[in-house]
Amino acid sequence: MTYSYFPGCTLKTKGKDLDIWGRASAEALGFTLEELPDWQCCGAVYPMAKDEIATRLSSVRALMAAGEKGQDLVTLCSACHHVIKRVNNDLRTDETIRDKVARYLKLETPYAGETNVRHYLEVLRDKIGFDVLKEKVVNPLTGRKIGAYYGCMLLRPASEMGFDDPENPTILEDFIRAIGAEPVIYARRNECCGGYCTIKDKGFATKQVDAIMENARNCGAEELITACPLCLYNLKENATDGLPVAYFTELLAEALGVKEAAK
Amino acid sequence: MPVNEEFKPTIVAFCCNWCSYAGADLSGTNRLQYPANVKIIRIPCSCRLNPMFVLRAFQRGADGVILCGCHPGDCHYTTGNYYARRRMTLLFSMLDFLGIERERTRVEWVSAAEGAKFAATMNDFSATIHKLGPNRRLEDLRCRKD
Amino acid sequence: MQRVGVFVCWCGSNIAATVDVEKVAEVLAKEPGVVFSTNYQYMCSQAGQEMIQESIAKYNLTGVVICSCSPRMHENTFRKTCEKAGLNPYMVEIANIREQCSWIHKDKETATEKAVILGRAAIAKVHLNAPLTSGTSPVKKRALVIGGGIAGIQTALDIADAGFDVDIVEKEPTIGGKMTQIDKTFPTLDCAACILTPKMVDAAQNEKIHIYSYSEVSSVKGFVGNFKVTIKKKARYVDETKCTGCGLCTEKCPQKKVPNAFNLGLDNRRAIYIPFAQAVPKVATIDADYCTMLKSGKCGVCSKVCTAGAIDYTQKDAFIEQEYGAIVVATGFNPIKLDQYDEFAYSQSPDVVTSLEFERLMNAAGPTGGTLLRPSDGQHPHTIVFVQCVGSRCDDSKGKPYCSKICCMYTAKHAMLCREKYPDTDVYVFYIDVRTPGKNFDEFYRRAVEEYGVHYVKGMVGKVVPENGKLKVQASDLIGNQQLHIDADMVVLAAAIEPDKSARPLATMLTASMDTNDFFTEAHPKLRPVESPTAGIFLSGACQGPKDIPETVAQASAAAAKVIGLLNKDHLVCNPCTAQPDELMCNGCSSCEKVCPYGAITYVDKEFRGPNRTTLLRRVAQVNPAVCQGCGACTVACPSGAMDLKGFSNKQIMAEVDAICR
Amino acid sequence: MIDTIKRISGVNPRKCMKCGKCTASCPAFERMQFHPHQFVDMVENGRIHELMNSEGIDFCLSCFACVERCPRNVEPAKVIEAVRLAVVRQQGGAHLTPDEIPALLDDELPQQAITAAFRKYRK
Repeated sequence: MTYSYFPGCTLKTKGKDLDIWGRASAEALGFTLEELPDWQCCGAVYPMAKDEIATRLSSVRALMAAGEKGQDLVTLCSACHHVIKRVNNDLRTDETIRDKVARYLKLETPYAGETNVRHYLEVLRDKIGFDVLKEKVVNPLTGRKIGAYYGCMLLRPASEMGFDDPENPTILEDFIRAIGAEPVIYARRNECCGGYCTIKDKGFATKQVDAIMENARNCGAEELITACPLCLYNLKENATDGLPVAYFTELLAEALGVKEAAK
Repeated sequence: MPVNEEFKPTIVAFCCNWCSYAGADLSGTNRLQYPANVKIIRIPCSCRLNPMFVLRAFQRGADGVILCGCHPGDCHYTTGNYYARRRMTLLFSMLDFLGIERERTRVEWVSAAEGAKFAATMNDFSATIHKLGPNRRLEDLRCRKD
Repeated sequence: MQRVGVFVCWCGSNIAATVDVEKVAEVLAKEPGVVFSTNYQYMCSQAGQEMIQESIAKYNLTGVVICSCSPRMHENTFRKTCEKAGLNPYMVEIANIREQCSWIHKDKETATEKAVILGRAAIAKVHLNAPLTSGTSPVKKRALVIGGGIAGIQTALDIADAGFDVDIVEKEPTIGGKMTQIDKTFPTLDCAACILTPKMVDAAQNEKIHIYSYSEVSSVKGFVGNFKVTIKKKARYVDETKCTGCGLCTEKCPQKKVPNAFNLGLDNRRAIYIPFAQAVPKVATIDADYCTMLKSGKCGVCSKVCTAGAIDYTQKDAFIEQEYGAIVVATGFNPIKLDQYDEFAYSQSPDVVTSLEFERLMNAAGPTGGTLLRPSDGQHPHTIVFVQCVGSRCDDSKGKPYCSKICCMYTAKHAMLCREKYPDTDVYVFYIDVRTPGKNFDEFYRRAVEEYGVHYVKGMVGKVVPENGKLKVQASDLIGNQQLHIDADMVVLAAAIEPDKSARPLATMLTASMDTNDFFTEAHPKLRPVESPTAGIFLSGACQGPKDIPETVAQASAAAAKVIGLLNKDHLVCNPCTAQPDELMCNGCSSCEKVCPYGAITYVDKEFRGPNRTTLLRRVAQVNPAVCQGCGACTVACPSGAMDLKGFSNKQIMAEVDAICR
Repeated sequence: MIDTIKRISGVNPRKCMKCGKCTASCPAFERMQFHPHQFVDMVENGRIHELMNSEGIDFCLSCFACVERCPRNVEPAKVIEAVRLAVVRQQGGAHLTPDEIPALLDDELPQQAITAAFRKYRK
């Protein structure tokens, strides 16, 4: 199975490893991520205002490029995922936005959100299956107590993201189980880490991160994983006394035995 | 055919007594507006609708005909709306064969509690008929009085 | 040609404000056959009705058209009016110019034009009306009550009191319903069991009442006065006639790990059980999902210890057929599942409970013997947070759009009882609005605040984080304009209530209508609140909408009164609008019989005169007018057009179509 | 102005039943002068300028907790975004200029953070 792949800005620069591990693991699991040739940055923030059209265009171009190849569009970064999935939803449901976009891009037939957007984790869950993943694991991470940190962008708003139960998600826990480790459930796993404010007010970000870390630690977690590069940075850099944090593809590559080879 | 600006479609709505007629009453009780060109005929059950009535309406110059009944499974007479659905499906393919636009006839399920749905359905149907313009294909000009 | 009189009603300003009633009367006067046309302020009033009656005599009217409110409202009124004036009641037609005209249009000209057309259609129809006479059908003098909660029990007791037989069908092993799980009742704080259990015993001992416990209704046929119902008695693997309710089996059963549904899973029971000490009937039931004997054939302990020999592992579901004149629905409610509200950490912490679970934790017969202890560690909670409107008043896919009505009061009760029994606890109640309409209700709530010092906070809880044995509650205080962070020991969620899941399939069986929330709809929201629009079906308790106990009991007795009124009659007047075949056109093809949901159509061989003085024997359809309900399915199925429906004949409907389209 | 805010946010403030669930869920509560439920209420009552001049409107983290948990589907975050846009679309309303960026960078900071800040604080 081949998917169009939208890596996004962070994974191409500061977060190269995440991208490399993600792709290597994909190959090990029998699917290919084909990077879109001319992708442009999604903008990192979903433009909520209905009259913001230009800021939606880069997502639309990526969606159409994948659509032309007849492939689903896979994202790894949760911000890209959030932006592209919601823009796609806008084009599917909002006629005004659809028409305006078509005029901006001089499209003969307006793009109406036909492409499917999937997060890497959704591919693992819905296409590969966590039971298959479990069978392919060569280095099970037995005995590690891992807390999943979801953050905001994967889950909310559930009506548009359709990713998992927004208040009691299970996809990362199932993932942790599949790679042989023990998931630790803690309530703050879907509370905001304050990442967007890290430039403006580090103190505030730290306060948020510390509350998350404390909750995870008190519930028995020894390390955290996340699916968002900004959360990863924020949890790592702004914690007063944090647990180790990893991107989920790192542990995936480790479990599949492709971590070292990929580097 | 250019759509006449003065075009006021005639729409006949057949409503079953137990659900849809009550639903129409409820939209009145809630003062929910829908166009005045929708005229309701009360029938005991959607299965009372003889497809002949629909043809008769078109012949006499109706521009759209809609049948409303109880939701599947909720028919007051247990199974009536299932019969209605099958009969109307047949009628639709016949009208299609005759070259009558598919959108001119419709079947909707409206319960006694769905006043808002009734009004919305009628607004939508009326808008559809407006777009289609007058029914000329099945109208029997001999029946015209003016 | 009929001599038609047209009567246009103003309905005060309801019609007259948007419809030019005088003009309508004037225009309709010119329709063929109309000999008299007038308008009046309130046609349904005494004076209006008298005017109709006088006009019938004066103008020798043979048909009457009334342009007024919906026929669902006053068709019967006007039929009776005309009947008194000597006109056949089925010579009356109503043009609905209120609900379907004046109330939905604003422009007077358009509305008037539409009213005229609706009037014309009615006139066209009345020209083809024929006098109809109603037949009668007998009434079976027995009532069925579906659901044995406080609503069903009260209805059954009242019906039995009037001397009629009543059967209660209850799906649980005991009657009593939700009220058995409740500790105290508001606003009097008397104990629920103390007032309920005597009623349960009364019902069991009343010789007019038969209780089918652990049973369900599996099919309903027939119609008002003559329902044929099949009741499924689920196998409980215990012979009810032999079991003495001694309870020895429930102590000896080795399968101890069965979540106790009566205590909402807060503790365990055995695989053979009696839900609670005051159960009626006090008979044991084996839970087939957990019984080792039923699953693997190895055990049989209960059978060995039972001195009455009541255990019967081979028992099968039994089906009982019974006839009833009336059916009362009393299926009640359940709190919603809180799976989708995990911001309150309901699935993450045992110390986050629903109000009904809290009720069990406070109850002397509950899992903690009435001492309030946290489910997680059995400790006394010192800070308790109550959250109201969990899933009520929602406009999303997760919750219910309505107010669940009872939560404000029971939360005030819980808060008050906590403070009374354990004065060292801090109690917070987060509310959106406190709704206390009801006798002595607001006084009760004020007492909770003023005398018991419950902290009522206008705001909502946004997040509950279980951590280190505490529940960190993050909430808003809108009046204080602050975000509160409370370290609580317990969080109690006032979950919305919804109709019992069994109500929807039951409604389908009864062909009784429901609203989008699965509450049964009443025949009229104000004037016929305890009857379903389907004749012979009555509504009792929360199946019709959220209700507290006093309201439920009031409605239960009201439903009983309606049932008694029905069962008191020996015969019911049938709907005369039944199907009728034209025997000369019928070719006996059986198409109509196949679509008839009531089996009202049979065939007879009848002699007809053939050509040349011969007689032919032909098979023709016959409709039993007492059974036919007048749906009209057969009229459309008939290939030769022989079948027609009285009151809604082909010609009548065609005439209406023509009138509207011309 | 009210109409612009309502139009570009797509929010109907009249759906709000003033339960305060949004404000109870808001992680940035203490940094904001006005809180999510107040944004909805003040837009309804035409107090837009107070909102535009208030402290901390750029502190909304776009975490969508208020959107997700609102029982009436009001979507307060969209109102806050619309008010913020009304500010940055004014002359000189931008909070961030390209010259300021180098000073904000550290080695590990993901691009995403800068892009996001740029999107949120200037036009």
